[in-house]
Amino acid sequence: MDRLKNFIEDFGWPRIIIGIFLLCLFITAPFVGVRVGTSISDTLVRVGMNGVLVLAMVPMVQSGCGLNFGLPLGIIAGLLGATTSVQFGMKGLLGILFAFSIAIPLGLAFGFLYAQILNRVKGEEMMIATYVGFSSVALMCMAWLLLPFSSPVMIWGYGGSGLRTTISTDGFWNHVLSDFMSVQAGSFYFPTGMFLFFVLMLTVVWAFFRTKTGTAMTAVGSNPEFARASGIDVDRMRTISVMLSTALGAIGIIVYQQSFGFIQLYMGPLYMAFPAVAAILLGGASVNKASITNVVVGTFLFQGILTMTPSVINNLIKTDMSEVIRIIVSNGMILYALTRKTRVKR
Amino acid sequence: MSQAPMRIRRFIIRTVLILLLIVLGMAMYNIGREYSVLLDNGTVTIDGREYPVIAYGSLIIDGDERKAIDIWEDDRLLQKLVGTSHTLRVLVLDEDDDSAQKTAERKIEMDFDTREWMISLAAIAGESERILIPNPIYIGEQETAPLDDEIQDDADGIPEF
Amino acid sequence: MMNRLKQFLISNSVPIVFVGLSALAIPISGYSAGYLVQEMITRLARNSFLVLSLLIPIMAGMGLNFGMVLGAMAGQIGLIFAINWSVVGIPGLVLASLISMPIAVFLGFVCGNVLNRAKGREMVTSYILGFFTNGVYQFVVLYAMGNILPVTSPQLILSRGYGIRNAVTLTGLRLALDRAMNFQFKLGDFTVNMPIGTFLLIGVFCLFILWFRGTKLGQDMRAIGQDMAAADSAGIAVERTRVIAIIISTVLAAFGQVIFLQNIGTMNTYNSHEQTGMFSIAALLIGGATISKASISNVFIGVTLFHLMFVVSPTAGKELIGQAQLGEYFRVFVSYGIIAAALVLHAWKRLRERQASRRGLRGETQG
Amino acid sequence: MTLENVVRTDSPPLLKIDGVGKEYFGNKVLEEVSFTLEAGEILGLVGENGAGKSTLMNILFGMPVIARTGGYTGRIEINGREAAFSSPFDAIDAGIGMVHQEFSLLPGFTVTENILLNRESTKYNPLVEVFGERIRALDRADMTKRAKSAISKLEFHIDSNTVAAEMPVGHKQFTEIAREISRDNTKLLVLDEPTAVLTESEAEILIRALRNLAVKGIAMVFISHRLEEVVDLCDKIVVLRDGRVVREAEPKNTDVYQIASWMVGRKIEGDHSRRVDREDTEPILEVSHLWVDMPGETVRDVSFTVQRGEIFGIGGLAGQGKLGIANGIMGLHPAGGKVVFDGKSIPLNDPAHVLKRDMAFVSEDRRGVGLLLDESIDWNIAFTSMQVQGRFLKSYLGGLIQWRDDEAMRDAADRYIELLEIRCTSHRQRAVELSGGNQQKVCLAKAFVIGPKLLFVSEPTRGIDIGAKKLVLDTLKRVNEEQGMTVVVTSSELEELRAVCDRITIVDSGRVSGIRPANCPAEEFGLLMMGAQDIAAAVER
Repeated sequence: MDRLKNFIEDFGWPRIIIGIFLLCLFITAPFVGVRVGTSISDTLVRVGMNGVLVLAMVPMVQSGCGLNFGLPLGIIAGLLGATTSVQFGMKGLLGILFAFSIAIPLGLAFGFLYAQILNRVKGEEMMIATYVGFSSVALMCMAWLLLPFSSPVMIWGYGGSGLRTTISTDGFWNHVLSDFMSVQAGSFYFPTGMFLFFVLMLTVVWAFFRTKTGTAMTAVGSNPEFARASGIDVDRMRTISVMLSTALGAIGIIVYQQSFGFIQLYMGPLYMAFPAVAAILLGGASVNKASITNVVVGTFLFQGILTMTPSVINNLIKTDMSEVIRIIVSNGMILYALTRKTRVKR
Repeated sequence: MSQAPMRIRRFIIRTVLILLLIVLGMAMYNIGREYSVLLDNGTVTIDGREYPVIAYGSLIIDGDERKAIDIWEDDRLLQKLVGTSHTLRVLVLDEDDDSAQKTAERKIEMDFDTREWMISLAAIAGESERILIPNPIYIGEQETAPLDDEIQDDADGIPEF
Repeated sequence: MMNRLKQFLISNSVPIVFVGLSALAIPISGYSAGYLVQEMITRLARNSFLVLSLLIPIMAGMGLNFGMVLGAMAGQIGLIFAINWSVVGIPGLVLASLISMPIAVFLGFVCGNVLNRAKGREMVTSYILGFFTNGVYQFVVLYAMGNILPVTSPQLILSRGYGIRNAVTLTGLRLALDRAMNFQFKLGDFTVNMPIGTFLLIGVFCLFILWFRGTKLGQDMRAIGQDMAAADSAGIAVERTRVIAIIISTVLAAFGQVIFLQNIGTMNTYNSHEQTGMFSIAALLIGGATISKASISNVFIGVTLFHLMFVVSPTAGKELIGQAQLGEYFRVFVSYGIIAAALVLHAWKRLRERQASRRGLRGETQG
Repeated sequence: MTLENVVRTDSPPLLKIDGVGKEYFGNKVLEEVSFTLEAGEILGLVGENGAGKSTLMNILFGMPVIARTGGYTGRIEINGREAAFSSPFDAIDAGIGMVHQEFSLLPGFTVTENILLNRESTKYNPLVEVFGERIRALDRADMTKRAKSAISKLEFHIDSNTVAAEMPVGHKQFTEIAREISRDNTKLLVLDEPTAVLTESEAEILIRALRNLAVKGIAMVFISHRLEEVVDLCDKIVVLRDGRVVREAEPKNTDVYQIASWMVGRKIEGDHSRRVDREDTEPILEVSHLWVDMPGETVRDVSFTVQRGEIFGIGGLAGQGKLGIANGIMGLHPAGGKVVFDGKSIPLNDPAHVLKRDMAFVSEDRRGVGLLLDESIDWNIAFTSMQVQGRFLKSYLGGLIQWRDDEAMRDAADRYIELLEIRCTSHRQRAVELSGGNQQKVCLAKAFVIGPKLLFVSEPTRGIDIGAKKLVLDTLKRVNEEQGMTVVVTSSELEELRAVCDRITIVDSGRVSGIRPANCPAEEFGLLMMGAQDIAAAVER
C-alpha cells in the first residue's frame, strides 16, 4: 500500500485528480455521441500548438526567476516576426522561417531588457512580470497603430494606417508545419510536422540543460548562494534564462498562429501567460523546479481538458460550461502551486 | 468566573444585531419594492353589477395633484408604484367644463400578483367592493424584449471604466 | 531645507509626473473647465470608496489587495437580488449592500486564509485568487441563478431560462444615492451636479479609517505590517489579524462596488468587477501611495489624477495623431505601466534598504 | 561593587536552578547545572561558545525548541514554586523578561508604541460589545505615561515619541530593556550579550542603568564575553564549560584572568605536539588590512600571513568576525584590503578568479551555501570544478557545445564516497537525504576535486557526530601531509584548532588579538578571545 502512497506523493494529488477527470471524459465521450477520433486529434493539435509556449516556462523556473507571467513580452516579439513576414508576403516554409528569423533576435533583445528589471527585484518577480507583460502589450497596441505596415491584407480598410485586430495567415504560412507529412485517417488528423517541431524544441531545451551553462543555471535556481560560491555570475545566468524563455515564447506564438490560422494583435496576448503557467504546474513543476516531462504531461492534461470539456460536458448536461471549467482548473492549479510551502531562498 | 456572563451578554448582543440587520433588510424590501400595475378603464361587470367606462376623468395617485393623469375611454395605463400601500382617487369630469361630476377614493394594498390582476378604474368610480379584474396579458414579458447578448470576451474588449 | 524638498519630490514623484502629463493633455483635448470639473466630481464620487478599501490591507503589510475583486463580486450578487425583487431607490441599495455583506465576509475569510498560506507572495496569490473566484462566480451567476437560485426577473435572466445577462440596466437604482442630496452650481455655462450623499458616505468611511487606526486592532495591524516576527513574539495573533484585515477590505470593496455601479447605471455582470480591481490600484499608486505605505490623501489625489488622464487622453490622442484609439490604448498602458513601475520601485527600494542597512556595519578601515 | 546582601534565609530564592540537564540527539549539552538568584541580585553567566549558555536561557524562557527536542531534566523554581514553561508567554507571565542581542523593535513605531507592544492601554467603547476587545481605542496619554515611567526606571532619558528607526543603537537597546521592565510583574531580566553592539560609552551608561534596576529589586542574568563588565557589574559569577558549572565565585575574590582560565582551561586530548616548525618555508598567503562586510561576522582590520604547507588556525568567539575572513577572501561578501596569494595579488569580491587560482572553500553554512540540497551527490561534488576548471565536460564542435559527462562525474563521486566513507545509497542520492556528517564529507570532496593549493575550511565539525568529526580532521591532516596542501581552518572549537593546526590566530571584534603556536597553554588563547590584548601582548615572545 505504501508504494501507492509514495507514488501519489511524488506524482502529486492535483495531477491524479485531473488525470482521472480527463480519463472519465474520454470514457464518457462515445456515450454522449462525441466521436473519440476527432476529440483526440483535437487534443493533439492543441498540444502541438501550445507545447512550445509551455516549454518557454522551463528556463526561467529552473533559474529561480519563478513562473514567467511576462510571457506576453515573448509573444509580442513573435507577433512582430509574424506581421513582418506577412508584410513582405513571404509564403510557405520560407515565410515561417523568415518570421522565426525576426522573432528570435527580437525575443532575445526583449528578454535581455526584461531580465535587467527582474535582476533588480529578486523575490518579487511574478507580480512584476505580470504587469511588465501587461504594460508591454498595451504599449504594442499603440505601436500596431503607428507602425508603417502597408500590406492590404493587414491594414484597416478605410483608415489606411494601423493593423487589423486579427490577421489571417491564410495564403502565407498557414498550417505549413502542421500539414507537413500530416496523417489524415478518417476523422483522425495528426499534425506530424508540428509535433516534430515540438519534439525538436523539447530536445533543444533538454540538451541545453545538459550543457555547462545549463547545469550552472539549474544550480542558480536550486541555490543561488551555492552557485555564487562556485564562481557563477548569478545575474548573467538569470539573464540568459529570461532571454531563452522570451525567445521560446516568440517561437511558440508563431507555431500557435500557423495552426490557429490567425494572428491576434492588440489585446490578444494579454492573458496568454496563464494557460501556459497552469499547464506546466499541472505537469508537476514547482515554483523553482521544472523538467521536460512536466511540460509534456502538463500540456497533454491541460489541453485534454480544454478540448474534452466543451464537447462531452455540453452534450452531457446541455450547457456550455467549458469556459468556467477552464478558468477554475487553470487558476486552481496556479493557486495550488503558490500556496505550497517552498523554501523562501531570498 | 467573570468571563461567562460577559461572553453570554456579548453573544446576545451580537445575535440581536444580526436579527436587526435582517429586519432592516426586510423593511427595505417592503419600502423599496416597485410594482408595475395595470389600471384599466373599460366597462366591466363585477359580481353581476356593471360599471360604465369613464368617458373622461383624471386619476390622482397618493394625493399628488401635480401628477394627475387624464383618463380617456378604454385606456389601459401602466403605473410603477413604490411601496405596498397607496391611495387612488378617481375623478369623473364633464367633457366641456372639466368640472368634477364624481370623485371616488380607494386605499389599495399591493398584496396581489400584478401579473395576474389589474385594477379597474370604472369599478373604483362605481364604488365597487372588488376592484381587481383578471389581467389578460403578462406584463413582465412584454415590457422589455429580452436581449440575448452572450458574454463579451474580456480579452479583446477595451476596459471601460 | 533643500534635502527636505528633494525628499518631498522623490516620494511624490509619480503624482507630479501625472500633474505634468495632464497639464499638457488638457489644452490639447480642448475640454471646457466645467465639463472636466463635472467629470472629476462624478468619478471621485464613483471610485473613492473602492480605492479607500485598499488602505487597510496595505496597513497590515499585505500589499495591494488584488483580491478586492472578490468584494466587487459580492456587491454585484447583492445588486442582482435587489434588481430581481425590483426594490428601487435608496432601500434597494441598502438591501443590495446587506445581501453582499455575508458573501463578502465569507470570501474575505477564504482569501485571508489563502494569503496566510502564501506569505511573501500575497499580491500574485490574491491576483490569481481573483481569477479563480471569478470562475466560481461565473458558475454561480451563469448557471445556478434561475434554476437553483431563486432569480426570476425577466430583466435579468437570459432567454434560455437561467443565467444572468451580461449587460443589466439598474433601472430604479441608477443614481439613487447620487441624486439623494444633489447640489447644483454653475461653472461658466455648465451646470455641475455634486452628489452630497455619496461624498457624505465617503467622509464617514474616511472617519472610520482614522478611528480604526487608533484602535488596538488597527495598532496590531500596523505592527504586523512592520515586522511580522516581532509582532508574533509579542503575542499578537498574526494570522487571525491578517484575515480580519482582508475581510474588512473585501466587505468595503463590496459596498464600494454597489456605489460604483449605481453611479454608472449599468452592470456588466462578467467584466466590471475585474476592471474595478486593476483601476482602483492604479489610481491609488498614481496618488503617490507605495505598497507599504498609503494614506487617505493618496486616494483622492490618485483618483483625480488617474481619471483626469483617463478622460483627457483619448481626445488628446485624436488631436495629436488623429487616432482616438491611440488615446484609449495610452490610458490602458498608463494604468498597467504605473502598477508595474510602482512594484519595481518598491522591490528595488527594499533591496537597496537591505544592502544599505548592512553597509552601516562596514569595517572602519576602507583598506 | 558592594551590595550588602540581605540574605533572607527564610523566604525561598527568586530563582533556583537545580540539577538542570539537556541532551540534543545523543550529545550532552547541559549537565547538573545548579545555582540560585535572589531578588535585586545580578548574576554573571560566562562561558565559551557551545558551553550551553543559550540552551540554559532557552530552557528558562520556555522556548518551544526545548520541548520539541525532548524537554530537560532537573527543576527550576521561581519563589519556591516549580516553574515549567511550555511557551515564552508563560515565562513572561511569571515575570521573566528576555533581551536578545539582535533587536526585535518595530522600526516605524515610536518608543512608546514599542515598549507597550501588545500591552497598550485602551479605552472602552460600545462597539466592544459587538466586535470584541480589540476594537477598544488606544489611550495614548496613559501609554506615554507608562512608557515614561518604564524609561525613568533606567534613569536614562529617551524622548518617548521618536521613531525607533531614527534612534542610535544604544537607545534601541534601552528601549528594548524598557519594554521588558515595563511589565509590572517583571522580577527577573535575562540580558544576552547586551553590550556586544554598543560603544564603550554606551556600554558604561547601560551598566549604570542596570545597577539602578538591581537596586529597585529586579534580579538579572547578565551574559557577556566582556569579562571586565561582568566583574564590574555582577554580584556573583557562574562559569559554564562543556555544559557543566565549573566554578561559582564572587567578583571580589577573583579577576579577569582567573575567570578566563576557568572558562578555557582543560586538558587537551590527542597528540598535541605538532611537529616541524614552519618558519623556513616561504609565505603562500599574505593578508593586510582586510575588512569584510559579513552580517554578524564583521571583519574590521585583519592582517596575517600563512606559510606554504602549514595548517593555519583562526579562532575566536562567535560574532567576532573570524568566519568573515574566509568568506571575504573568497569573494562571497563585500570586502577590501590587500591579499597576495602565491606572490600575485588577488582582486577581492570576485569568487570566480579566486577559484581559478586554485583556492577552495568549505563553507560554515553547509545547507545554505555549501550544498545543492535537491541535487544528487555527484552533482554536488563535480559542480564547482566543472564550472571553474571545465572538467567533467565533453566538448563537441570545437568547444562550442560543452556536454555534461555523467560517467566522469559518477566515477569521481564513487571515488570520494569510498575515500571519505560517505554513507549513502548511491551517487544518485540527493544531498538533502544525507546526515550532517556525510553532507560535510560531500562538501570536502567538492573542494578536494579542485585539487586546491590552499583550502579554507570553516566550522568543519559543527553539528556532526563524533565519528565523522574525527574522520574529517584526520582527512585534513592527511591531505596536508601527503599533498602538502595548505589548510586554513576557522573554528570556534579551540580544542579542535589546537589538535590540528600549527599556528592559531585569535580574532576579537573584527581584529587580530594575537597569533600563537598551537602548543601554547589554553589560558593564553582564552585571554586573547576575551579581548585582553594588552596582557597577552606583554607575554608574546
